[in-house]
Amino acid sequence: MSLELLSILDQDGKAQKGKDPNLPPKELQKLYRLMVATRALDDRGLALQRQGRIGFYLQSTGQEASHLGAAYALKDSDWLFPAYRQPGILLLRSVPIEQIVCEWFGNEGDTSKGRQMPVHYSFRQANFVSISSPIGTQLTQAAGAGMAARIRGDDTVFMTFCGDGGTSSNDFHTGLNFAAVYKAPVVFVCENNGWAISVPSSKQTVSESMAIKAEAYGMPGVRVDGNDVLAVYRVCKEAVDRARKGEGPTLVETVTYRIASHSSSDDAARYRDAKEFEAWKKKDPIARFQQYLKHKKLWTEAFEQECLEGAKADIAAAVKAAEARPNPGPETMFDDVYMNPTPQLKEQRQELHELMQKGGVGADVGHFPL
Amino acid sequence: MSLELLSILDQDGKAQKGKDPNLPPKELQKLYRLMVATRALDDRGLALQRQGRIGFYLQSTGQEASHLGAAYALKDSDWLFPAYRQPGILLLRSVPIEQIVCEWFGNEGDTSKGRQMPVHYSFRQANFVSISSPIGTQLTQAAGAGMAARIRGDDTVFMTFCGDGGTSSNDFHTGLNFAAVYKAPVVFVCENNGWAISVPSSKQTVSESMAIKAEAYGMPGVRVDGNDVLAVYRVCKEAVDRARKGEGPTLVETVTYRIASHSSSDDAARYRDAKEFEAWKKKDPIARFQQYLKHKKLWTEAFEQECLEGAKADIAAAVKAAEARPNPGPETMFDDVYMNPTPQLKEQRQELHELMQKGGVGADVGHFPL
Amino acid sequence: MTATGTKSAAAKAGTKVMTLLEAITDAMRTEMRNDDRVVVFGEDVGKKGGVFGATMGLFDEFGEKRCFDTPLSECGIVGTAVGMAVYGLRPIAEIQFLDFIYPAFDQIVSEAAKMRYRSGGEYTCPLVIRSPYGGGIRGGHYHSQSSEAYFCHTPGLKVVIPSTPADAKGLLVASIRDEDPVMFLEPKALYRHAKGEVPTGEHVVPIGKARIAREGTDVTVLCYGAMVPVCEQAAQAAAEQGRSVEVIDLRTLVPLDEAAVIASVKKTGRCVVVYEAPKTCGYGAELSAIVAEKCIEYLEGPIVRVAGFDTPFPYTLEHLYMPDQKRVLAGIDKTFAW
Amino acid sequence: MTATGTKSAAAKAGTKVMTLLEAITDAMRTEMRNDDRVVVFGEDVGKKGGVFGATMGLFDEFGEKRCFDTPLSECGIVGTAVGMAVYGLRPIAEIQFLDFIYPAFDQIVSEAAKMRYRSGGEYTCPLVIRSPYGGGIRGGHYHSQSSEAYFCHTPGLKVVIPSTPADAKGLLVASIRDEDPVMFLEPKALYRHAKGEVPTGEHVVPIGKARIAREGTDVTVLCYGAMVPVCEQAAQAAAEQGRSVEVIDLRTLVPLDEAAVIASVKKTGRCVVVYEAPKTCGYGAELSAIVAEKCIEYLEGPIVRVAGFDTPFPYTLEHLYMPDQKRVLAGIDKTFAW
Ligand SMILES: Cc1ncc(C[n+]2csc(CCOP(=O)(O)OP(=O)(O)O)c2C)c(N)n1
Ligand SMILES: Cc1ncc(C[n+]2csc(CCOP(=O)(O)OP(=O)(O)O)c2C)c(N)n1
Ligand SMILES: [Mg+2]
Ligand SMILES: [Mg+2]
Repeated sequence: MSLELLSILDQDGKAQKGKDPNLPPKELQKLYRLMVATRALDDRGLALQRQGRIGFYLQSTGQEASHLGAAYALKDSDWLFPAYRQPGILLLRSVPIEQIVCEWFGNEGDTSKGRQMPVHYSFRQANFVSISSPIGTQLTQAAGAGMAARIRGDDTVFMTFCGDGGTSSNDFHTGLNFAAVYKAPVVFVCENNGWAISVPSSKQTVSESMAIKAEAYGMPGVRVDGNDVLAVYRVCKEAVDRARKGEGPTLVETVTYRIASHSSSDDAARYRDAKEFEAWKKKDPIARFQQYLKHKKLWTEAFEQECLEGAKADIAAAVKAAEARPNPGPETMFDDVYMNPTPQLKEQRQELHELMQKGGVGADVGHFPL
Repeated sequence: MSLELLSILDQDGKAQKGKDPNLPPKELQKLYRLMVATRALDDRGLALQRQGRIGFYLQSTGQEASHLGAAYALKDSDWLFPAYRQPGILLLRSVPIEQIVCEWFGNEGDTSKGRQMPVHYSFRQANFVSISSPIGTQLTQAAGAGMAARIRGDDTVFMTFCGDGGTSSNDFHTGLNFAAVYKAPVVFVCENNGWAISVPSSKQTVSESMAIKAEAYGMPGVRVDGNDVLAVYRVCKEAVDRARKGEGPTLVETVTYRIASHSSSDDAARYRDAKEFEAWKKKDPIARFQQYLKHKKLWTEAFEQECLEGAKADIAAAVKAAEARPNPGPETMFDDVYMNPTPQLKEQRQELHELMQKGGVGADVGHFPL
Repeated sequence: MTATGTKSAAAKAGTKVMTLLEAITDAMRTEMRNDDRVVVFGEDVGKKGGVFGATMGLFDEFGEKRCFDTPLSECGIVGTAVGMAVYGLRPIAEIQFLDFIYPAFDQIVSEAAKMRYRSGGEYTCPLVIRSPYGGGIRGGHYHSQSSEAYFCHTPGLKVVIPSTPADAKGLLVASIRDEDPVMFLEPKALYRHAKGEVPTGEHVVPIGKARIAREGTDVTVLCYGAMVPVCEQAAQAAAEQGRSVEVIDLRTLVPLDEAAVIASVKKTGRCVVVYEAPKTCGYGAELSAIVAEKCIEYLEGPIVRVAGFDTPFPYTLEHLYMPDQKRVLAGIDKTFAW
Repeated sequence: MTATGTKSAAAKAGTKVMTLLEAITDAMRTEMRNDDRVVVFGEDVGKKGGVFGATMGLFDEFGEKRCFDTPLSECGIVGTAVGMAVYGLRPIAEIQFLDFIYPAFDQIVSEAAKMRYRSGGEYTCPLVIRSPYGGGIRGGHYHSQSSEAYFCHTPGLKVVIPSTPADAKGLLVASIRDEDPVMFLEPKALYRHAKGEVPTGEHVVPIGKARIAREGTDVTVLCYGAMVPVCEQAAQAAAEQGRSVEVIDLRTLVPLDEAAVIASVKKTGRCVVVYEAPKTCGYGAELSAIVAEKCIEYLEGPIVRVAGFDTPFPYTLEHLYMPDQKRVLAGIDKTFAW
């Protein structure tokens, strides 16, 4: 059994008849602008890492359509249990760029108070749940939140993401099974970008596709061209609607490609064939969507400039402002372990305080990765 | 997508044309004898528990065809990574009944040295790997052993079992995926007996079947009537042959029913509909196979007597012999933690020894379950 | 079967005699009535009422929406509980035996424990994981373990272990109301053996306060859970030998009531630590270390640990594995050996 | 990149200067050449050679059959390793970061650790789980944790942590040859920082023997892994203040070389325990407890613990979280406070 790969736009950005969701021009331009801004953000993040100004970065280059198309199908009141490769959603949900950049620096402007590595965001104001490094855990949590919404009787929909590697995690199995058994309103988006660091998806699993794994849970599985923002949007919109109507979860596989190395710590050239990479570069989701906008007469050079330069300027301003902010104070290390610090934590805070008064504590440490 | 439920024998024990594996008469009688003996063993185990002579028992009543048909497809040199509801395999592999019963008593004749609850057997001589209580762990281990056999280049096949509940475990997902990716020679037998203690399989998962979960791993999945010993054998034989030829793993779902309560600690009447139970009682796998033997003129009253009374006598003798054996000595508690005891363990052994010399240490404890 | 006991005639006004198990049911029922965000789930907790009966009656009273069975996946039980807690419910997740919690270990240690911290306080995880732990019921290798130390070593978790019915109710209510994830470990050996009066209405025992189970002046015995009655018996026996033993029931392991521990040791000058988990790196090691760091100068003897041996849990020899009265007495003796 | 180092000219005959990381690769290569039952696998260990490069060159030399990538499942990495070990191989399973080991916790704690015991010795589980642990590389919350105590509290597991390149090789070879499951935890902060001469051929350091990293007479500092150089520096600084510090590198946490610990403490009369894991219930608590139980009468001061704080691991404030030379010195001071 084989699942069809759904797409709307061909490589030249022409929409297939009857499939175009016919979004209003403003919305189309908004989506494009977000994709461009996401890439600009990623470029800048990597640059800052290369300059040694932040410790780590991880790009989503080539996957802008995949995660933006998906999240665009949600209402703002819907919740996200993201993985670490969907930064565009922050822009879609209007998180101030300065807050994003503060997270990279882990400074006092970081909502996570400098506790996590770069790109592990948490934005309550955007219903964007704190990102975890351990692969897959968010999938079961999204199922649980969906169950909670059903228990409470509200109509929130939950969208959660994982990679092709994530399909092998315990939580993929568990999260999908629980969501299906309890008909939780969850859309599981598996961004199959071909690689889990150096492991190709062909060695991750020998199943026909990732989407077909939905069969194991009695839920619909859909395969969609992940570099086609309209197709991703359409498929996810259907899944979101089904979820909201109480018809249960869906697994969406977006077939895409990790254009960059896994992260700033990785060099994909060590293990990846240049040919494959070149072929995928040609399928750039932004370029394809640009063609579509051109056909629709919604794209001009000026618009492009505005999108790109606007994003760059915003990011530059944000970096400047963020970089100027101090790190969280030492005493903050003991906050948020519990709602109230235990006597032990108070004592340890005091102990550190006294040692620091004496001076010298807190030697320099190495860098990630060694 | 729906998988067919394969069967060979109808409810009256008539074999469908062209499907009968045509086993030699002796082998058919052997299989029957094993099924009868397995049930007798289970009956006796429960009785001993009810009499307070052993602490716990768990029956396989109604599932004799399912596990015996499956394991019968193996060579003796093949390995088993069992769950806890396949006692017939011990008889098939000629484990002395006294050794089995010693395990129930946890006495010095127990190969596991009284370390586990009843029915958690380990029989190296039978290539029957130590049973674990945590559900599912054996599935991944079987995959690993299969990978090892491929690395070593031998042709051992591995059969492993789980229940319908076990399909929800982390290891179900992991074990099947790894086995498929590495084409490990493993047959995964999921005995779907309708219940995981009080949870019906309809609440365990909403997938079409358990067998269809094989799709998620790119391996064949087969559904077979688990109360039809010939059908189970046939399906498993094909799977074993495929595995041995290097064609990889198979998932076999045997559709059967847990006739007894979950274990001696459980009372299924609390949660289970009598009608369902009565319907399944009529599908008794032993009665059905007996009909088949009758059609083949391989069954007589005398044969039945011989099977049943022979088994009972053997079991009675084994119980008598086993019950007379002493418990493992206190010093054995410190063995087998490591190949050689650590200094700490030696010290603790000595400490216990001294306390026992003084007398009184080792108060009486409660019973399972409270 | 009701959870409110049969000896109510003998009980004081506003209290009933309950077993520890009944007190646990009562706590959940009370909080489910109080707060409709409270839900309870796990394997077999619905119609069957749990393999030990802890959720008996809850399915009937609150329906499947608030008391439900799950698929056989501890990872799922805890992982969905995390999602529910993050989204605003107050989930109580039952793990059938603590021995089976490990498939959920990642969700507990990496997620529940760290959610508040890693999100800078934006997201919280107020859930309770209830699970029977410990030996004493001939459950053997995989139905008897005491792994509280793993959780105590995990910042972000609270760890609570009651030893009396009244505490079981009061501490469980406090745990359900707590804003942080709580491991609520139930001494299964005491489920039906511990009986006592329990307030029938509102009853909260604060997390973080130890209880002096027996006052004494010569030696302090630190213990919790099923070891408390064992230590009390040992104290009684020691009294007959002329030694006055103070038994402290810690009640909450994290956060520990260190002040109570230190005050008692300073008073008695001797300390025995009793726990049934394997000795090495058990929670009792932490207790020894605290005493050795903070009030060693008051000690008149070694700090002695009486614990499970450093082996997996045996079946047949369970009675030798678990600390009993005699072993506790021998431990007390050692502190007087100088 | 080769694993055999570049400074071989400066090295003695039969030894080469290697980093700790290179020594680990060398140990695996040596044993894979010696014994074809040895296989190594995990995420990204094949073509990429591991995210830290520990398996660099093994895929090329031994091929995909003996050095291979796995799907993204620690449960699968360890669970299949258990099956392989039971069936007769000598698997080395790499877990990319110790922080990610929890999906495998059940297979480690319930299976690998208990296989020999629960089967009465019929089945054994000789495997090595290698994993980088600890802070010091700005890996933040989930790439820095030290969870050795969980494994030390699990009977059936051995726990080994080297701190020098020579020990890394010798202990890893011993671990691979061991008949029991070994957690081999690698201080990632030292991967490239620790350099030293390592025998190029057969080199085995026995499990269970501590190393006196620096002799001293006034106070004993017990440590392991990445804390060893920190403690050595502190000892050096203390020497300048006139205090003679004995630094014991434990090398193996289970089984512990208790005799070495006790001998040193009896000699010095003071004890500081240093570890980077969260303080509560860390392995250092066990060390304190042993000293407090077995040689408290020799002590002239409290047993002081210098450890990570009881918080999850922070990113920006890592340098304050981890014990450093100054904190160790302050700990030493405390033992002299009487
Ligand atoms: C449980 C766990 N194991 C290992 C890692 C290390 N790791 C981080 S990302 C990654 C690969 C993930 O691949 P995939 O799921 O395909 O997502 P992608 O990076 O391609 O978006 C690995 C192995 C981890 N974070 N968590
Ligand atoms: C990880 C784990 N969780 C819970 C249990 C308790 N338990 C023992 S058997 C069982 C039900 C198993 O059902 P199934 O897999 O269908 O097998 P069956 O008993 O029907 O043969 C449960 C929940 C366990 N042994 N292991
Ligand atoms: Mg990927
Ligand atoms: Mg079942």
